[in-house]
Amino acid sequence: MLEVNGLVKRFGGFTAVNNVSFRVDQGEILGLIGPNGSGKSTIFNMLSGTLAPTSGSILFAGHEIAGLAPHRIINRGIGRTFQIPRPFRRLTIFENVALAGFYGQGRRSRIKAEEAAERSLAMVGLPTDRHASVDGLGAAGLKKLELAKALATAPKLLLADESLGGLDEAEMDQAADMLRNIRDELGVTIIWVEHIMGVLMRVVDRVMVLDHGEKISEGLPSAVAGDPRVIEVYLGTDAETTQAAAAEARRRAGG
Amino acid sequence: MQALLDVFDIYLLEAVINGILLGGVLALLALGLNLIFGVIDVTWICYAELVMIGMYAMYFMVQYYGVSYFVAAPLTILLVALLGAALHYLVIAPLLTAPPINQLLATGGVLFVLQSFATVAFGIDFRNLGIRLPVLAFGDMNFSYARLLSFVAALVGMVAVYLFMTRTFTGTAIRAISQDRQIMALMGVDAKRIYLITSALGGALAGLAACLLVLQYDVHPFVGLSFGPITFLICVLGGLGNFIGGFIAAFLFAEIISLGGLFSDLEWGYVLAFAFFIVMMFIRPAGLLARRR
Amino acid sequence: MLELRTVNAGYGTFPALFDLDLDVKAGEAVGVIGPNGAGKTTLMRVISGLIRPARGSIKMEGVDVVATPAHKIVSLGIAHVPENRRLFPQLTVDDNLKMGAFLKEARDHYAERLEVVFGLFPRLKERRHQMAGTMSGGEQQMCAIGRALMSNPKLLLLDEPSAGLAPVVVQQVFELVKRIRASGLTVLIVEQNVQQVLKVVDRAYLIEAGTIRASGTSAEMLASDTVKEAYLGV
Amino acid sequence: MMGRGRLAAWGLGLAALAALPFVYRDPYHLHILVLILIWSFAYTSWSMMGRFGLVSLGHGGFMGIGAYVTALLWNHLGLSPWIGIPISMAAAGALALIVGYPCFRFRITGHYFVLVTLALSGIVLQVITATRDYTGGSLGYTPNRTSGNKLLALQFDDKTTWYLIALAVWLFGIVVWHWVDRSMARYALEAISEDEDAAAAAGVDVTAEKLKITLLSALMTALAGAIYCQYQMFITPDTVSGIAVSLQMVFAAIVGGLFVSLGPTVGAIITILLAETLRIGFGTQAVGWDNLVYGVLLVLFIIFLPKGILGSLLDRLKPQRKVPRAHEQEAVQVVRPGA
Repeated sequence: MLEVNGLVKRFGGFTAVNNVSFRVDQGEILGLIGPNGSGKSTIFNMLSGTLAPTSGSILFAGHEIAGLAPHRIINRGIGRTFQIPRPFRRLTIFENVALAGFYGQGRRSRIKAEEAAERSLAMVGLPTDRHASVDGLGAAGLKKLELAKALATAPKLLLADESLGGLDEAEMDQAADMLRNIRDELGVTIIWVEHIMGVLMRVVDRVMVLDHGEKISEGLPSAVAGDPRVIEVYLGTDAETTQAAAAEARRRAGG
Repeated sequence: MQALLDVFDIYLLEAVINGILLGGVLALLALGLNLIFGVIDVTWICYAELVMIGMYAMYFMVQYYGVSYFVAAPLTILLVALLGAALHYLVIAPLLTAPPINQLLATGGVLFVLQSFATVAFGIDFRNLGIRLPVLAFGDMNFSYARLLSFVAALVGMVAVYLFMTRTFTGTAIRAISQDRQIMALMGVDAKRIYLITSALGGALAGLAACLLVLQYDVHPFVGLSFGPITFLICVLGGLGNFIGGFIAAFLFAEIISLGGLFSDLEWGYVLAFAFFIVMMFIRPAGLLARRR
Repeated sequence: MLELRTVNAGYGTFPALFDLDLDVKAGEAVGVIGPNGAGKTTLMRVISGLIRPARGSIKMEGVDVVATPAHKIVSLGIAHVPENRRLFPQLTVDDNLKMGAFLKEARDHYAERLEVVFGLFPRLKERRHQMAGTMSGGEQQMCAIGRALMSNPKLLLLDEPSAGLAPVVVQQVFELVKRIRASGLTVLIVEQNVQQVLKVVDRAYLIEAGTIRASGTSAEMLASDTVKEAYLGV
Repeated sequence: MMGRGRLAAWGLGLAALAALPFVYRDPYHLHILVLILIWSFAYTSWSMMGRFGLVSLGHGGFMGIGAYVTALLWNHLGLSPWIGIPISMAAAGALALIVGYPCFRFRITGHYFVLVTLALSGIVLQVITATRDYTGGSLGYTPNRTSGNKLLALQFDDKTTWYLIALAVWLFGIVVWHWVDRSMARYALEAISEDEDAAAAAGVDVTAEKLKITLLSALMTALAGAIYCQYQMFITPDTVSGIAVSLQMVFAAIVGGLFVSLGPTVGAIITILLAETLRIGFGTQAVGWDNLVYGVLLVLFIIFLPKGILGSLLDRLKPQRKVPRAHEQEAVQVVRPGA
């Protein structure tokens, strides 16, 4: 459903994303990983329209969307969450989600927006009370609100940016389950950027690894975890230990 | 016909040169605003009103108490510098954690205060120093000494700021803070102190501008309105906080005003400058010197 | 020398560190490793006062760091080389170093300190009039470390010195760290590059999701399964 | 949203206000009331965008255009204000769009936006002064008195008529305020004022939403200018345009309270009564004193009472609603880990 070809983004002389191509199939959860500054966020920002690509094409459901304004992309069915939750604190929880339901779906209907808000809030397990203030939410609640906002836009593809950061272990598992539920129950395709590898590897169907703006590996979680280039990026550059770690990782993945 | 053309060219050239001379003072004002914005991240809407107060100080010292111009000038610069520091200490510092818009509006309140203070204290009469500097005739062109002097003094003022900014630890910190505010504490820099120094420096530049403008223009409580807006446009076009951008934009605007004024009133020059500004926003929205993304 | 007890910190309502204990003794080099987003950078920022802990205590040679204003922490002898170097890109190398010596005490010894830094990094002397932002990544890292050394610190905090650098340069950076160690400075270094960092430090902490998961000598950490699991999730 | 009791209170209050001139006829007091109503409408118009963090100092310009274009069309072309007012509003709206579009499209916000709009009202003032052959420059301008149909010329000698017109216009402003307040557009604009990227990520067309509210606000402000001109029958650049008028709008809105519908009205009552009191108290020496007090109060308000008198009062009355507004939120420096 999403096909990205030769995506490039330069900031001045710095190339943040260099010729990255990939595809995501309907109903899939793709994990997107890589060290800090490897270009994950830049790719997300281009997919969601926050940044216009320097070159390359992004085909979504057969249509070119590269360089479209964010609100147009949302209306076509790509929703996103932010790494650090960005709630609108001057609106109530319900209003936050209703807003996304109203403007995010293309067809503008207040009634439908409020229905979407109720559904989305229920889906992530937040109260549907119309007067509850955002200020009462903790880290986990804010993450849920991010997700509810994205869901209210009725996305076909969800870009989830580090949904686990700032959560404790139980909350992390809960969040991971939620992502899987969204895929299983709503049929939403998901691209998931994450740092917490353990949880990510358990949930995703496929992983893509970025380093210095380039794709260095892609495939099943077990295969990627054993890829020497990935281990090098994550653990360091010492040749002997890298080999050892790779062997170790392969052994574990196999077993 | 030929004679007519010649005269026209001469006037044009005169306007161009007058534009450059005007540009010097505008650049000085833009530098002061940019300095404050770059360091403290706040815009003093009342900047031109500080200049107005400085002009009154000059007027009263020179005209009323008979102080020599060259003694009065440094005193005025000092006075407006103190005013700038006081403005920061009393109005901006309590609002440092408030949204920037509140800081901006508070300086709008100060604009009201300064204007009405001047009205109450000095009345709404137009006043001038009564110094009439000779006019320099060059070929068929006439340039007032006042403008030449202002231009030179403005340049000297800017060079002095440049030296301060490049040669001293404090000056270096002022340049550094506008590039990365968050890590200043790691350098052991107390940002609050730098803010106060910068405010005084911005005030001093307004004071210098006052000493120069009072040679050319009458002072009245609303004189700030005639060059305040244009200074803001210059800063926005050059990119707020961008010294070089502000410098270039100042001369650009000065030329437009001067040449626009050649064909009509000075006010139309301002209108032309604003129209130019709107057009530039479409072409270079992030400011004159910004790199296009 | 440095002592952290039950430190909790975060950004707004977003917690990043939970009940963290950590010690650095004089003369030691200590590493903090852990995956992205584990809270390593937050830890560094808390020590140097860029963010204030919500709870817990931080002592530098017995002095309460939490009660010290952020800009005075440098004068306790803590110099922080921030993540991504954070040079002033449009200042020259000289001016960047000058900023490092802004403190009154450092200013008085400006010329001497400059000699020391240029002695450690001769390359900086060649580049002293160049804009810091135009140098290569490795040179920028040198400049950032040099800037921190200008204040004549007792403890150097290094935040991900190898991040974003090409592999060859990473080697050079760790050479620099070794050289700094040799000069007798105490170092606390945060790194993702586990293999490299464990070669230059005496001890290390593994931090994950804002808490310490493991700690031990470099050799112990190298052999640890917990470390590999934290990084690769398998 | 609005309870039955509140609706009844509004109805009762309005009936009392409408009946007032038939019971109480002191011309001076009616004059003050008319001024308060017209300026309240202007301040309400400003606060329509001001409450969403779109701090415009260009509204003096819009008001000046409303007043001067209407008067010029009447005097020079004999065009009735009934046609002239829509034209003047359209002119102000067009200017708002021309300046607003690049600002919003290219994300000129905060300081930049304030400065650009500030320059706008400065320039409108300059133009009025520069075209002194037509506008009378800084000396002021008077629409020609009609000898014919007063309704057509929108000129009435009778204070009661003006009072009722001003009341209707003011009520119109309040209704529009509530209409926006209850619309989805408010959600969008609140979201935009907090975080444009996040608003866009929720599907909001940021540029379009901002332009809409700016246009509405400019049109209403121009109407206020035109009504003011028809009532006073004398305008000067300083009283209806320029930076001072723009700041006066901001000040009144802030004093009264930006975030409640009657805030700007309360602001108008306070500022106009203050000005009148000072004017009477100081006699001819009042020139400047009222503004001096204004300015000092504005600064004090921003520092100590950013929610305004009415806003703070309402907050105290109903402490359960503790959603912080942008102007009082602590600026938490969000340093993104790992960005």
